[in-house]
Amino acid sequence: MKEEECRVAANTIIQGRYYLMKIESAYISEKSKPGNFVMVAVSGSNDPLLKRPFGIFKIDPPYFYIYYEVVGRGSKLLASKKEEDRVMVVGPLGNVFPEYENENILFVGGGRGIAPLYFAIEKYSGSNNISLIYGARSKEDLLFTEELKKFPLKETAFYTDDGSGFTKGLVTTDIKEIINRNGINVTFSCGPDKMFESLNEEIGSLGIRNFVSLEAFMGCGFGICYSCVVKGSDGKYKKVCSDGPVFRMEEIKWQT
Amino acid sequence: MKEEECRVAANTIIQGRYYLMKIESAYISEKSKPGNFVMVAVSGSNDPLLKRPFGIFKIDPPYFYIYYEVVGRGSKLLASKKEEDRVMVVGPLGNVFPEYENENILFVGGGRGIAPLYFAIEKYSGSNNISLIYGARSKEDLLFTEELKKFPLKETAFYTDDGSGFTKGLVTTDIKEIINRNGINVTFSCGPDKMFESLNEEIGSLGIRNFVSLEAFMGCGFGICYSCVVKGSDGKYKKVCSDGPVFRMEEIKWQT
Amino acid sequence: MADLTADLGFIKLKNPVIPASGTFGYGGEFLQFFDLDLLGAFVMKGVYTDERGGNEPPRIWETPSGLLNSIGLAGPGAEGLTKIIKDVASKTSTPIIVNVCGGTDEEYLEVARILDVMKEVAMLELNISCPNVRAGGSCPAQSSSDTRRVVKLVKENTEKPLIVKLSPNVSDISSIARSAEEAGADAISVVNTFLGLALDIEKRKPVFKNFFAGLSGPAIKPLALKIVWEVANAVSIPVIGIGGIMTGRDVLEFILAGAAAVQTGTVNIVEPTGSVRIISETLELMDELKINNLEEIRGGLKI
Amino acid sequence: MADLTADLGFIKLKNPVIPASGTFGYGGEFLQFFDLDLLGAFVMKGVYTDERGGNEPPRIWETPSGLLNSIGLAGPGAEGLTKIIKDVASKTSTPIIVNVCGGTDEEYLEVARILDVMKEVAMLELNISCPNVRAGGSCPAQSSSDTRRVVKLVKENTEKPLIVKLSPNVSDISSIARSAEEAGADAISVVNTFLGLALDIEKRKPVFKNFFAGLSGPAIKPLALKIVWEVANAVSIPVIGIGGIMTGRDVLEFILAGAAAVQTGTVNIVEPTGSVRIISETLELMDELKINNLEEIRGGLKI
Ligand SMILES: Cc1cc2nc3c(=O)[nH]c(=O)nc-3n(C[C@H](O)[C@H](O)[C@H](O)COP(=O)(O)OP(=O)(O)OC[C@H]3O[C@@H](n4cnc5c(N)ncnc54)[C@H](O)[C@@H]3O)c2cc1C
Ligand SMILES: Cc1cc2nc3c(=O)[nH]c(=O)nc-3n(C[C@H](O)[C@H](O)[C@H](O)COP(=O)(O)OP(=O)(O)OC[C@H]3O[C@@H](n4cnc5c(N)ncnc54)[C@H](O)[C@@H]3O)c2cc1C
Ligand SMILES: Cc1cc2nc3c(=O)[nH]c(=O)nc-3n(C[C@H](O)[C@H](O)[C@H](O)COP(=O)(O)O)c2cc1C
Ligand SMILES: Cc1cc2nc3c(=O)[nH]c(=O)nc-3n(C[C@H](O)[C@H](O)[C@H](O)COP(=O)(O)O)c2cc1C
Ligand code: FES
Ligand code: FES
Repeated sequence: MKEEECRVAANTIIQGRYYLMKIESAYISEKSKPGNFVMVAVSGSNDPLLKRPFGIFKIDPPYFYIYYEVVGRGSKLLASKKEEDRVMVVGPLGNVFPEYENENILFVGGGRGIAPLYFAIEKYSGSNNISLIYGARSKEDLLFTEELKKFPLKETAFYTDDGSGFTKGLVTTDIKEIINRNGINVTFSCGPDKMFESLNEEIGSLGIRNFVSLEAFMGCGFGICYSCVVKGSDGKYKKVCSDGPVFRMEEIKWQT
Repeated sequence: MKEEECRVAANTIIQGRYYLMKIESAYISEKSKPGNFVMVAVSGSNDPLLKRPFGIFKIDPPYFYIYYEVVGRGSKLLASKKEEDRVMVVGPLGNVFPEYENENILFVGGGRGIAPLYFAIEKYSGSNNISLIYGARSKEDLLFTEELKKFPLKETAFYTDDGSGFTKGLVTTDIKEIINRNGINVTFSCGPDKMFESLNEEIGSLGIRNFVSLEAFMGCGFGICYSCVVKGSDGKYKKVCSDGPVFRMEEIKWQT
Repeated sequence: MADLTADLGFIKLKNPVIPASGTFGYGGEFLQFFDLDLLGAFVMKGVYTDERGGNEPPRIWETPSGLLNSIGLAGPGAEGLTKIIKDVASKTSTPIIVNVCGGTDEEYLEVARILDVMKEVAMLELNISCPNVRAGGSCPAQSSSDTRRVVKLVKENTEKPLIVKLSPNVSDISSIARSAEEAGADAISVVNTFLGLALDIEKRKPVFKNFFAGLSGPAIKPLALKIVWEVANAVSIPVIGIGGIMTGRDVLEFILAGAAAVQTGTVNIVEPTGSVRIISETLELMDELKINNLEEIRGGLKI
Repeated sequence: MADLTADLGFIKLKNPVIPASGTFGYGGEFLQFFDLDLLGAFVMKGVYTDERGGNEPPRIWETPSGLLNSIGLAGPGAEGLTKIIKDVASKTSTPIIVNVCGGTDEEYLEVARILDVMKEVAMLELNISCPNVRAGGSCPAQSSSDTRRVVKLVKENTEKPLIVKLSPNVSDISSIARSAEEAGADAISVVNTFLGLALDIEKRKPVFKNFFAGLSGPAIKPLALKIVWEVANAVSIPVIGIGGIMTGRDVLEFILAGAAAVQTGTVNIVEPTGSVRIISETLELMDELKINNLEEIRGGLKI
């Protein structure tokens, strides 16, 4: 991993609060694997002080992409960057999704949680049988469905909470059927905490390998400040940034 | 005066460290007179916290221009603004150069001190006989000489400290001759403190009306924080932002 | 729409936002930006008996998200101020608070008396916490006994409600606040500025002639919020929270910490219409969070 | 080119920049960013006798130009640390400082003894100023007598140079620093974090389970610089300046205030290569200002 000043090659609004930023870095784009993330400086000043974590959405060396939602001050500042602006980036950070071959993998994405999954789907769909469940609040929050459909996917299911544009439902609505139908033995998921809680209830005890990519509020992003912890099922804290962000579902102590 | 979010209509590098920013504000562009200045927010964050003062260089309603030199963090941030960016501006602030008619006025500008003078020259050259002395460190710092020559000026003298491009010398080098030759009875000057000190020595006791436009580090820009003071010749502090920035030379207690 | 009224007991303000002393001039300077009637109240720049020039420049220095100042209480003196007060009072019905300063007990008393008789003055704020006048930044608010003595003296000789403004540069703010309460203070305002230092490497000198200066602005907010919480828990008179308030959210945080109202300082310097923006943001946020009035959350921290 | 050597008396460092405890992990984590030999020294994350999990999250909160933390000294315990120290010591010759913590006098002593015997440890830093462990943020560094007792105990039972890290959350830092000196401290490091508070309006709760948290980062620099100046004037042992250092200019300001060396904290979190940048900036600025070595300006304020 490295700390670099990178050129913003593009920063485009996709829809509503959602943006795609193309950043130039030979190093990061070549070293990154699905699951990795970067810490991005949103201002060149002391306020806001902390860099913000974003999953790697896609690589195309010497470029990599982040797909982000504007939710607060930092992401808003990021959205205001223009082509040719420079941003400080640290990365690639964190661990990665395990690399499988010839498995029946189900991806489960909630909202902007699709970001690290997109990269994994692109990379793993050739060598595995892949299915996808992807849900969000409304069709305004469910982006890249057309692009995703272009990958060789066995089954895809899109949901919106309010039924706009796609099937009304949650990512868990038909998950057991989809798992059975496709002989799924591995899942990779990323989304809001509530989604993980439901996922854990639904599929936590099916005896398949479930991997989750977590979010946490981060200080450093590389394991030294001990601020991004989640409680593990063994009662010990784990650092999301360096022990994760990818964990086996059973490693985490879920609320429910 | 008003506090407004304004659109940056253009922000172009003129040369080296010097920039010209075109800002849209019907209010400020219409209300401003030569001598006035604005306070500009250089970042949208708490750091740097203070707005920075810049003289009004030119108006063209609904636009006004500031001409600025990158000298520190704030002006550097300002230089990074792009067209369509928004900046918070307070203005117009401060007092103005007195409006004369049919006088023989000499303008004396040092470096970026030309900014408020340019506006005054443009406005007053029609109704007065105007001469100009303008000097800077080197030809890289002496901008707008061609534009200035287009005004109806009786005499112009350009100097550089190092002799590059123009006559080697200071704005005070030939000032007495120029004053005599043109029957000058009023001077308007703006430049670094050292220039004012020399000016005061050279022309402070000629019995003509000398007006200086001062700079000071400012907090508010409109008279409430009492931070921008200079010592007056009466021993009392004067606020550069609201008692000035334009003062009669004899109102100020010069070092020498 | 939420009710913004802020209840100080001895007075009800239409909203909790009070521009702070030294950051709002004498009020009138802001008329060009907005109607002073929009404010809960406002505090005038600190005043001594005599006219003062203030400290030698530089008087302010920018720090990360903060401002160091060493203005030194320049001003027209108490008599000179009475005219200014009358003038601004004729332009607004918002309560005017005068910030009373003194180099000695007698001076505090003299200034307070001169202003106490003015019907245009709603309250006095006793500034026993200015770090920019005496050497090393010392002030009465650094000791319980000095605090008690000065507050008692002024309270016994004046009629107006008396707010006592305390310094954060002490180890046990609670006991000092209690001393002020016992001596008769009607309210406490905290914090005044934190003592800080700026150095000039080029000149190898302190930036300020007075050496130390007072730090204000958003940088101090987490420190001020802690102190306001402590003071609100130490006394039963109302507390006015001050320190780095820049947004409506900040206002509600101070109320939640136990403040009955707040003062906005540095924001007025960097953004002349800042206090008015903060008032609307407070209202919007209350509506969003379904808070009907300030009393509902004041000091209502679930611990 | 300027000489960057920093002289602490008992040791000479190749430069004055020492990453601070809790912001530099155990050092090894930074090997992926730069060679640890570039640093003057570095301090490991604070350690107790036993393995600790640390506080319940959230553990940090961003404030204007600052960071509140309530990590709670998560760590492997002193015995566990010895292995980590050996490992990183095999990868660098830069002096390693261990930050010694304790809930009781005995624990301080035990931790110190375990680490004192390690040849890989150059110095001990006695952390008597952590605000995130005991209720209300209290710690031995808040009283002269506690400071004297703990320092004396550890000093009498260890061999290594002992740096004592003090808290800014006191009213008379000078007397506490003198107590540490009298009790045998070889150097003083100041400041640890300032006590602050963050509130969550939505939940009407404190952000941190421990209520208060410690403020660090550029926001505190003017406050820290003042304290470092005071301590440097109060004691004759070397002072290590800490608080919000982000640039080479900041380093020289702390040296000018009287520090013999500095520690960089939050900057390591927000910018992994920050300490190395700061070292080059310090050198460049010294060359620019024609400062040949640090002793030339240390404490050399013209007042
Ligand atoms: C490994 C990882 C990968 C991520 N990938 C992506 C991605 O690909 N795309 C994307 O859009 N987002 C991603 N995120 C989330 C993203 O980092 C956040 O949305 C972003 O940091 C928000 O910053 P902000 O300044 O805009 O919001 P902020 O204003 O900082 O806050 C947004 C929210 O966080 C809360 N918050 C603030 N501080 C804390 C704290 N100390 N503890 C807990 N909560 C706090 C606030 O209350 C608010 O609800 C990822 C996060 C992680 C950890
Ligand atoms: C009325 C007025 C009109 C002006 N008009 C123009 C103009 O038209 N064009 C133009 O280019 N500039 C103009 N200036 C100057 C301009 O405001 C400054 O150059 C600018 O504010 C510098 O900001 P900065 O952040 O880039 O530099 P900073 O980094 O803030 O500092 C630049 C310099 O100021 C010094 N400084 C910083 N803080 C203080 C302080 N508290 N006290 C004293 N010195 C300090 C620094 O040491 C440094 O040398 C004007 C100033 C005034 C007062
Ligand atoms: C430039 C300036 C001048 C001040 N003058 C006074 C004063 O005269 N009397 C006083 O009690 N406080 C004075 N203060 C302190 C403020 O009233 C307020 O307590 C402090 O700035 C903290 O609030 P803030 O962080 O919102 O600025 C002054 C502050 C500043 C920045
Ligand atoms: C996340 C974090 C953890 C810290 N942990 C420790 C610690 O274990 N021991 C200690 O003495 N100081 C600890 N500190 C305090 C720092 O060492 C330093 O004194 C403080 O952050 C001020 O410096 P700064 O402003 O440069 O960050 C910690 C600070 C932070 C931000
Ligand atoms: S963010 Fe610092 S340890 Fe994870
Ligand atoms: S800048 Fe505030 S009074 Fe002049």
